[in-house]
Amino acid sequence: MEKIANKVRETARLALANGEVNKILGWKKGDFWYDSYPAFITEEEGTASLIWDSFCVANLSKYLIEQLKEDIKVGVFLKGCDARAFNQLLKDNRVDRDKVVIYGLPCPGMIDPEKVKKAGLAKGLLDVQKSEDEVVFITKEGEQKFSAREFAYDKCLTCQYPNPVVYDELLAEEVERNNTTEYFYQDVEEIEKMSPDERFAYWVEQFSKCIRCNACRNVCPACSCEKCIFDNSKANVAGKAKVDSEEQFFHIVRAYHVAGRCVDCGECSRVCPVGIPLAKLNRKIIKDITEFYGEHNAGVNPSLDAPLETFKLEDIDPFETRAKGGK
Amino acid sequence: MKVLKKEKFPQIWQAINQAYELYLPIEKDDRVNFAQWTEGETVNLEALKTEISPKDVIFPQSETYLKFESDGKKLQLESVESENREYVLFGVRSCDAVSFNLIDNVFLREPIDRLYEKRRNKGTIVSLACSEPEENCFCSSFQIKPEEASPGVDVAAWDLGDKILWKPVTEKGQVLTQKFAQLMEDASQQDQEELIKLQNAIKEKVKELPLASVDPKVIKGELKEIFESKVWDELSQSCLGCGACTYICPTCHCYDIQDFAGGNCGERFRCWDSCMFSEFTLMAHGNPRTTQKQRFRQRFMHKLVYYPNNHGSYACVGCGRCIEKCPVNMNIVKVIKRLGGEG
Amino acid sequence: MSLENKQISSENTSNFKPLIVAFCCNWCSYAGADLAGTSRLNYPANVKIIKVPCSCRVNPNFVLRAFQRGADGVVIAGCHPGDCHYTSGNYYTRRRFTLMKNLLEYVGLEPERFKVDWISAGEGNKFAAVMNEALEQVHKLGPNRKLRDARWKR
Amino acid sequence: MSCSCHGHVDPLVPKIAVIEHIRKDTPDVTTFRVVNPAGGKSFTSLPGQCAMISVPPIGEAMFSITSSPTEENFLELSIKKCGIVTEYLHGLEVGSEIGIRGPYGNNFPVNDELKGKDLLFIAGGIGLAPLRSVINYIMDKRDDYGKVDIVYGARTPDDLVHKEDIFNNWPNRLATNVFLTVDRECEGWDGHVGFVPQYIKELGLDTNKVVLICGPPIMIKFVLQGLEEIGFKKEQIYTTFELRMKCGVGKCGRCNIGDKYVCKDGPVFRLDEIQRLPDEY
Repeated sequence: MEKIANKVRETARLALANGEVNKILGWKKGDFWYDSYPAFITEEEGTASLIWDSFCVANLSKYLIEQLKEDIKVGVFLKGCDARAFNQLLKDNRVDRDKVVIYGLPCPGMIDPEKVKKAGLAKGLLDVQKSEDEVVFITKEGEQKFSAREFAYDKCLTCQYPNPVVYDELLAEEVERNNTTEYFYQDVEEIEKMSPDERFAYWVEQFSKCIRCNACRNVCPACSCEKCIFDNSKANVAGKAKVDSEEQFFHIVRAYHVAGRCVDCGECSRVCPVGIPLAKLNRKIIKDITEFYGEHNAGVNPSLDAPLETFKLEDIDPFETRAKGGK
Repeated sequence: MKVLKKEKFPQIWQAINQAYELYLPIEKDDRVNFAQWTEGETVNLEALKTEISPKDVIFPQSETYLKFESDGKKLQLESVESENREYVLFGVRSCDAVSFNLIDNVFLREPIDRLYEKRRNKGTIVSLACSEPEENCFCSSFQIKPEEASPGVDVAAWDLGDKILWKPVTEKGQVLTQKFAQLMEDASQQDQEELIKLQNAIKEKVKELPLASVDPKVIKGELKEIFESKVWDELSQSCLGCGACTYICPTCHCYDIQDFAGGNCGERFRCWDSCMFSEFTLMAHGNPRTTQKQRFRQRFMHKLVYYPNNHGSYACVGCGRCIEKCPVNMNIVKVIKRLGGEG
Repeated sequence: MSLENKQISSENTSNFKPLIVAFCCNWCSYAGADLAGTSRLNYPANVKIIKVPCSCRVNPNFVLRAFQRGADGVVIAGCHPGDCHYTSGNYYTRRRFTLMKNLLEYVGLEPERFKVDWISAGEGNKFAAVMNEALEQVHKLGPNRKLRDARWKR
Repeated sequence: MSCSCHGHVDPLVPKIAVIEHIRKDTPDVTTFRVVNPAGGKSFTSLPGQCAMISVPPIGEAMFSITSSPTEENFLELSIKKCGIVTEYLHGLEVGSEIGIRGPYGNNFPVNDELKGKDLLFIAGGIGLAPLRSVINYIMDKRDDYGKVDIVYGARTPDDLVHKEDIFNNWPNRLATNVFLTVDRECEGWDGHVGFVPQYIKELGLDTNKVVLICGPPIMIKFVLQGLEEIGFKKEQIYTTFELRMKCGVGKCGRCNIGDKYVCKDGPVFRLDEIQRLPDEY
């Protein structure tokens, strides 16, 4: 990855130097091995601090909404899921393609620091490096090697689009789509198999952890409304009480609102500070859409209609209970 | 000073639970958080910090304090008394224990928040020293001593391997200790020596922590100067505007008041709110903070400048939760360093 | 088959009067309800009808809010596909609520509590039948507790 | 029932007040007179203080008390329709019960800095509401204060509030001048036309006075500029603020300007106090 990181820095430096863009959105490294965080760079010298490593998980595309309010041209580094997110923002008319230069980064999968901590490997950890399918943990005492899959984010394990679906320049060779080991709808089917009461109990327990921080919503590239209904006191839906029904309301509406627009980036689950598996709601909708209206991968091809934007006369009709007619 | 053997834990949980509500760090789905103990729960006192701070025990995420009913022009208001029993909060780390005092400064100054006061008075707090501080801890930056009993706790405890050392510090702590004294033994000379050894070891570990050098005093200048710093533009760019940091934070205490309507009756509750949210300061005729930069600045100015001006101490205890939980790895340490001129 | 006359054996539901909220499209289903009324067809009084300009006006929030604040069952009734007054509204309804219904069941709601059906202005019979059936099924299930707000009082 | 008279009841719990009288001042401003159900004032207050009005299940909002503390039998609040709470309030009738709690905030220093001084009141639109409590207080203790000048402007003559006071009561008092202005020429209006800041300059007032200002932010901004040009010092000028408030007691954390809470440390600030605070209001 270090080779590509050099290319990231060089690309950014050149783009700023020759005036191709006014600002670069990339990642920088902070105090800790897992601390790769969004960087906004306008000066050529600043590009030296850019990085590309296994913790560049933050999706930079949603920042474009805010950044493009200024009349500038922005260069942005996007991974596979980030690129789908970008396309979705494009489709929702939230960004202007002409004002963005996309540097695509084929993504080998990101490492989940929580999994590293859980495995007891975080203590004294100085650096984590990834090569091919291996991940190397470096401490003062030495190095330890593991299979990268063991520490990948859950969302990366079922990733279908590691390669950017939209870019102006691709900074590395495409990686192989490697997604068959974990079955895509496994989690959803496990829940579907339960009885209604079991499902209810499962979700009530999950939702009851919710602290209403809105991280899932704010990180979501499909949640880009100018004003969210949950922020609108006049809409009279923004109950913040810690009661089951408010939590259910929030999470059902959140998931449903992105139906057909969810790019399956899994960021909602990743950022949830209390570990609610939110993507399982979104995946359920994706599964139903695929089953009823055919496969639709939001953000892959923004020229296609989203499933809820359109209809077909011959759509399945699960509702008709009696033949038409009669008085 | 007493000693409580860990093998007695199940017994003492049961015993405390008879007389009090008992809150402990409880493990569920691999995550440890303070929750009310019931038989069969997995207690995890080894995990250094709970995912969310224990502030919701003293300041619940939402609480109803008023019921109302209207009938034509008539309106009835009834204040709701909390029915909570006395409770014991066991296993609070020094940082979190200090955070309670910081919230006290606000809620217990005139006019006293009676809901809070009542709940606070019902609690007996048992702290547990941090034998193994973690790499994102920086409580020492705020003069907090994780090896000692923090001011305000009722009982201080230290983990000595197969037992904990138990030292009542307040009257409430004495009462608690006396109630369950039959489950404890007196601490021996050797225990005392072990404690000193442990405390010294903790001190050493704290010194070695990667964030040990973080010092909020690097932020200098007049309020307005800091407020107008260019740094805010830069730092706030990555902020998503979610409230994760504020809700997991042990010192954040802003709240909202809302009504729940059900026909002609309903209830009024207060609930946590976050200055990071876009509608936090929204009024019918405008909003003084329309950008995320302003909201982001408010949060850190409050912790690092406004609160210290009003109460004489920083409103951060260095627990490091925001370092762990911010979706984009923005946190108060980065803010302090940057405001201090670093980076 | 009106429920008021029906003997219910199950103990815990014996005093239970279910509340059904029915969102009816102005052009077909509401007229169907009218016809059911003028034809003196028996349909239960505890169906509360909310008239909407088109079935696709029903925001999923409405359905959730109804369940939160007292509904034991919710029905959305619109024109038959192909007959929408606005040409295509109900085709959208069909897609939206196919997904919504599945999602609600996924989080644990009993399928019988939420229905969508197509009822034309001429189908007074069908209106009565759909409502009676909805009520009967909900009655069997008992009061809705799952999405109900615990603070709500009838 | 609520019993807010006891000290142990939470400050957030309102008590009942009855709307005794409603007066429509302008198309969107109404003055409500409220009393205890058993008669009498809900609480005593000082000029410039506020009350939190509750209309469940809509919510609460903070309003300045517009009646003078010397008014013994009731509180008055002039309320402009601009949000969900105020809209609901405007729909209420005489006899309707609402919740009230307070008084909140500090007050204009009527017993200290203002005593014996010449006073200049500058108000725009609904901004007269908080100043009226001071003006009427001073009118009732007329001998304790010097000359009083009141400059009040609104968009149109229809938008002038408390017409009885501005046209009849105040101008007829000793050593009291009322200067009215409206933004645009209007049929039936033969008074001054123009914005408040300009009018102040035209009036050529001497600067040996204490100034009290309330009005829309834009007016305040230009008035302050104008006053400084004429030669007023920041120490002579008081203004009152309004920000989003929930608790009213300095705890919920949203009405702060820098390290000051408007509900607790304000709403009345002297201009030199504001100067060290950030420009975020």
